[in-house]
Parts: sequence; C-alpha cells; structure tokens
Amino acid sequence: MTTTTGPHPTRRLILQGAASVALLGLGNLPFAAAPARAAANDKYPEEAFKQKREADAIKALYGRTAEPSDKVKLDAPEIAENGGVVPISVTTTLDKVTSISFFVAENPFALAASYKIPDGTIPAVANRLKMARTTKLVAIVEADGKLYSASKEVKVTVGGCGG
Amino acid sequence: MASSIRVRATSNGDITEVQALIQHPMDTGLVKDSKGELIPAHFIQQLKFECNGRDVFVADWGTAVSKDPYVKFSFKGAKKGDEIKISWTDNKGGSDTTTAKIA
Amino acid sequence: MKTRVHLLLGSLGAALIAFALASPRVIAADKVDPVADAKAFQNFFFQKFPNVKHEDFVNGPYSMNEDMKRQWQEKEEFPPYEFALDAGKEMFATPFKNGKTYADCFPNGGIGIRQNYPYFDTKEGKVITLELALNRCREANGEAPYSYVKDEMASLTAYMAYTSRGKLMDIKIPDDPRALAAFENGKRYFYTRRGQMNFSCASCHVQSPGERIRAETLAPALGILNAMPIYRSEWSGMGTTSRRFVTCNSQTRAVPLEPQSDEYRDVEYFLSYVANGLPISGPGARP
Amino acid sequence: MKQSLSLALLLALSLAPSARAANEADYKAAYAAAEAASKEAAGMRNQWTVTVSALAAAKKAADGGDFDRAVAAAREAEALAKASIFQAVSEKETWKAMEIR
Repeated sequence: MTTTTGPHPTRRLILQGAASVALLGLGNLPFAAAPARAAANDKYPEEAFKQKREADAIKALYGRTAEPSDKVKLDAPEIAENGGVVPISVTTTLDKVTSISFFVAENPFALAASYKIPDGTIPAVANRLKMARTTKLVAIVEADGKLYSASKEVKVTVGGCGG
Repeated sequence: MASSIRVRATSNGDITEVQALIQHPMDTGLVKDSKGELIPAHFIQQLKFECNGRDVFVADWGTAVSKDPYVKFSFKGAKKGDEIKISWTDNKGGSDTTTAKIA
Repeated sequence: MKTRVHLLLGSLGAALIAFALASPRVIAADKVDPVADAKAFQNFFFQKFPNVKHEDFVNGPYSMNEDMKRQWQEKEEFPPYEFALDAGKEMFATPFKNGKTYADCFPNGGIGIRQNYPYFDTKEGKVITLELALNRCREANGEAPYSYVKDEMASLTAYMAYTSRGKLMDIKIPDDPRALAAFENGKRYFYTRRGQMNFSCASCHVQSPGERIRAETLAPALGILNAMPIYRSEWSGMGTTSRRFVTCNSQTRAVPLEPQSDEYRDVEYFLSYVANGLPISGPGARP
Repeated sequence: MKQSLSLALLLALSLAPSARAANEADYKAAYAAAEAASKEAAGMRNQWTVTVSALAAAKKAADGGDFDRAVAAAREAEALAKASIFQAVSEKETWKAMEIR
C-alpha cells in the first residue's frame, strides 16, 4: 500500500521503516513504490472489503484511481451461466505487476478479490466469483506503482421456469 | 479427513501452473436459511501459496468468491519435485494447510 | 360458486381440445415398439440439430450454446464435483459394519457398469435404477438407506458414473410384457403435461431445447441422463437423478412424487433406453 | 323454461351466502369440498403445489378468524384441484399428440 496523505486524515499511515519517506502533502503524485514493499504487506485489506461502492473500494485498497488500458485483458462471460459461479480471468502484458484485483460494481460490497503478485509470478489470475445481478465487472492491475483497469458487463438472472 | 484443499501443480519449462479448489461454504452472511434466519458470514479471507521459502501468490478474498473457491495462477523459478505449501484462514479463525509436489 | 368452477374448467378444456386437434400427428396403433421409438427419438434430435455431433448431446445445454460450452470447459479443468467424486471413491472402499462393501453387491465390483442402469428385474417385474440398487445394497448389509436427493447418494453415483465415463449407454428391454409396459409408462410420463404451468418434460426438452428459460439454456432430452449425477451451480451442490426429477416437478408447480416412485423409475428407463449408443459423461457440471 | 329456472335458483343460492360475512359453517363446507377435490387429485398423483398452498392459506385465515378470506381461499383451492383432475383425465390421451414418432 503506498502511503499518501489523502483528504481522509484517518487513513492509517503505514510506516515502512526508515527507507521509505512519507511524502506529505504531495497528493497523488505517482512515485515508484518499491514493488517488494507492496508484496510484503500481507495484511488483509479489511477497510477495502467493507466499501460498498467500487470507487471507494479502489481508493481504500490502492489510494488512487486507475486508468483504462488495453494491456489488461479481462475475460468474463457475456451471460453468466449462474450468478453464484462466474468464471473470470485476467492477463496483462504490463510488467512489474504487484497486485491484481476484481470489483463487482453491483454486489453489496464491490471488492471481490485482491491478489498480491510477488516477483517471478506471472501477472494472470483465474477465479470464480459471485455476482448479485447484471453488473459492471472491473479488473485492476497495479504495475510499477500505477493502476490500469479493464471492465466488462456481465448479464446475470435467475434460472428455471417457475416454482 | 482429506484436506479441504485440492491442488494441481504442473511445470513446463520454467513456468509452474497451479490450480487449487478448496472445499469451503463461503457464506456471505446475507443469505437466509430455510427457517428464515441469516446464515452468519463464513468465508476464507486469505489464501497463501509458498514455494522454496517465499510467497509466490497471496489471495485476499471477500464474500463474493464462489462456494468451493477455485483459483489458477502461474509462477517462475520452481522445478518438478519442488514442494508448494498452501494455507488459508477464514473470518471465523478456521484454517487448513497442505503441501503439494510439482508434477 | 358451482357456475364459476364450470366456467374455469370449460375454458381450460376448450384450450386443451383445441391444442389436441391442431397437432398434425395422427395417433397410430398402440403396439409398443421401443426400438422404433428410440430410432425416431434420436433422429428427431439429429435432424433438429444437424451440426451437433451425436455424442455431444450428452453435454446437455452445452451442446446448444457455444458461450456456455466455453464456461463449462473452463470449469471442467477443475470441476466442482471433484469433492463428491473423492467422497464416493472413499465410501466405495469403506466396508459396512458387516465387513462387506458396495463392490460385493454389484457385478464387476460396481466398476464400469453404470451404463447398464436402470435395468428391468424380471423376478421383481420392475425397473431397478442405480440409486435404488445402492440403497438396497445398504439395507441388505444392515445399513440405513441414504436419502435419494442428498449428497451421500450423489457421491456414490458420481463415482460409479465416473468409472463408466465414455462407455456407451446400453439399456436392455427383456422380452417381457411388464418391461414393455414399464417403458411405455415412462414414455407416457415423459409426454404428460402436469402442474399449473401445464408443462410436460417434452414441452421444454423436446419442443425448445437450446432456448432459454430466464438464464438457463434448456438441454435436449436426448442423452439428458447420461451426465447424472450433476453438480448444479444453482444448487451449489450435487444432484442425483431423483433430485432433478423432483425439482423439475415443483418448477411446473406439480407436487413431486416420492423419489424412486414407479413413474420416476420408468421415465428414467425410457430416457436411458432411447439414449442407447451415446456415451456416459457423468458426473457432470451444469448451470 | 324449467331448466333455466333451476339454473337461476342455483345462482341465487350460491350468491346468497356471500351477501353477508361468511361464518365458520360456510368455511367448513367450502374447506371440505376443497379437501375432497384435493384428495382426488392426489389420488390421481397429479396434485398441484398451488392447490396445497391455497388450502393452507384457507386454514390459516380461518384460524385467524377471517372467514371471508378463508372461504375465498378454500374455493380457489377447490377450483385448482378440479383443474388438476381435469388435466390428468384429458392428458390420458392428449399426451400422444406430442410424442415423437
């Protein structure tokens, strides 16, 4: 997690030892966050998983916004066979990737899953997520300290004829 | 009792592909049971894969991950026969761990 | 009050009669000929879906829709029925209290025989399904029978199906009038409309396979039981043939019969027989 | 003439009780008729789930003392049961229309 003093004074400042300098008041200037540090931080992003809306969850998890990039390939079905088990995967050609996360906008809590990608691990993940209803699905890749995103709409409805 | 974690790790060249399927209800806490009571949230929060003494993959999961969760990833720097240690912890303090050899 | 009921019945009756007259088919003489029925049944689907490979019909909805087939194949890499399969294998190896195991109840130790079920038992004069045979094996060895719609039965049939994967469905109808009657009874059940929705199995699985009922794509009736038991994402769990029949009934708002009632055993007999020659693909994963 | 007279009488009779609020006796009669039809449908193994729930609703309303609603629900249950009986009878032949030959 990169450290920055955003508008919320309550955001916990994560001190990473003498090496890192807390750049106070410089806002969202992108700077080279050492990839190792993001990977080493094993703490479970409790705050981010509590956010309801996608934008808040992204901010809580990464502290800044992402820009769409065609280097992030998001693969998800057009119509989900079943909202309970939706196979989703993402691959990217970006390098120095340190984290990949999935956000399901229409779910009660937007952040679905977040993966830490240490050095030497291929920046690609496949998993199965739940989707409450037809929704925008966003995948975010953190590469070399910057955020890149891809999104897609997935249609979800119930099955069966009556009951 | 067999482990709740099924792992398949296959290596070709320098890249090892890992697939894992874990037996876990992944209850969101928002679903009611037949008697109309809320089933409390019970889901895996963190899943860690270690190989040759370092983390090769760490998953932080919320309630939107499917029941009996599945994940697939690949990593470099390991060879056939190396051992991968997989462990998870859930929001109720439950946990399980297992090891698998790279085929 | 009486008049209102007659009005309601009158309208329903009229609709039904109109439908019966409108349909082109002439009701032929009623000699039961399973071989001809099976041929006609298979040709109906082969002609209706010429570009679906014959053995693909056993993949249900995935033979009807490319996008869903891709989702399915992705899941098949590490299928959700993996746990049921392992549990079934373990149960098969675990002896009963009296030391016997399931292998003692079945030909060839229960391995690679699922394609011959259900069969007609000439002594009993009735259809015996795999699920029924498993519970009878348990009872014969002093164990309590399993529920036909719960996971234990699904794990057992999943393992037995797995050991028959790829073998062709091979159901026999012995030269016994009761067997022909059971086949006919199963066929009648398959085509009979029921429930307030007034659907028969054929309304969905013969008239509109490949089309959607809300999110789900309907499977063709041909080979529809070849993948049993199935892990359904909708149930997020395993489902035996019995569970599938019971839930299909309640979907059309018909009160289900007891699992393994004669009607269910006969319709399983009919559906399996007409799928002779198509491969077993169980256990399966479905939406 | 005679025939239409009896029809009119029948109509008047059936409408008469609903003029005033239904009482327990009306409910008991309506429920008995509904239950008989429902048993017949079950006997033909062609019961509908909605018949069962309508019967339950009738009983629940009656237990709550709301006999108007209880009688209405019982009547609906009877109609549904009779429709399912008709369906079973007519399907004895009409299923052949759909058969693949």
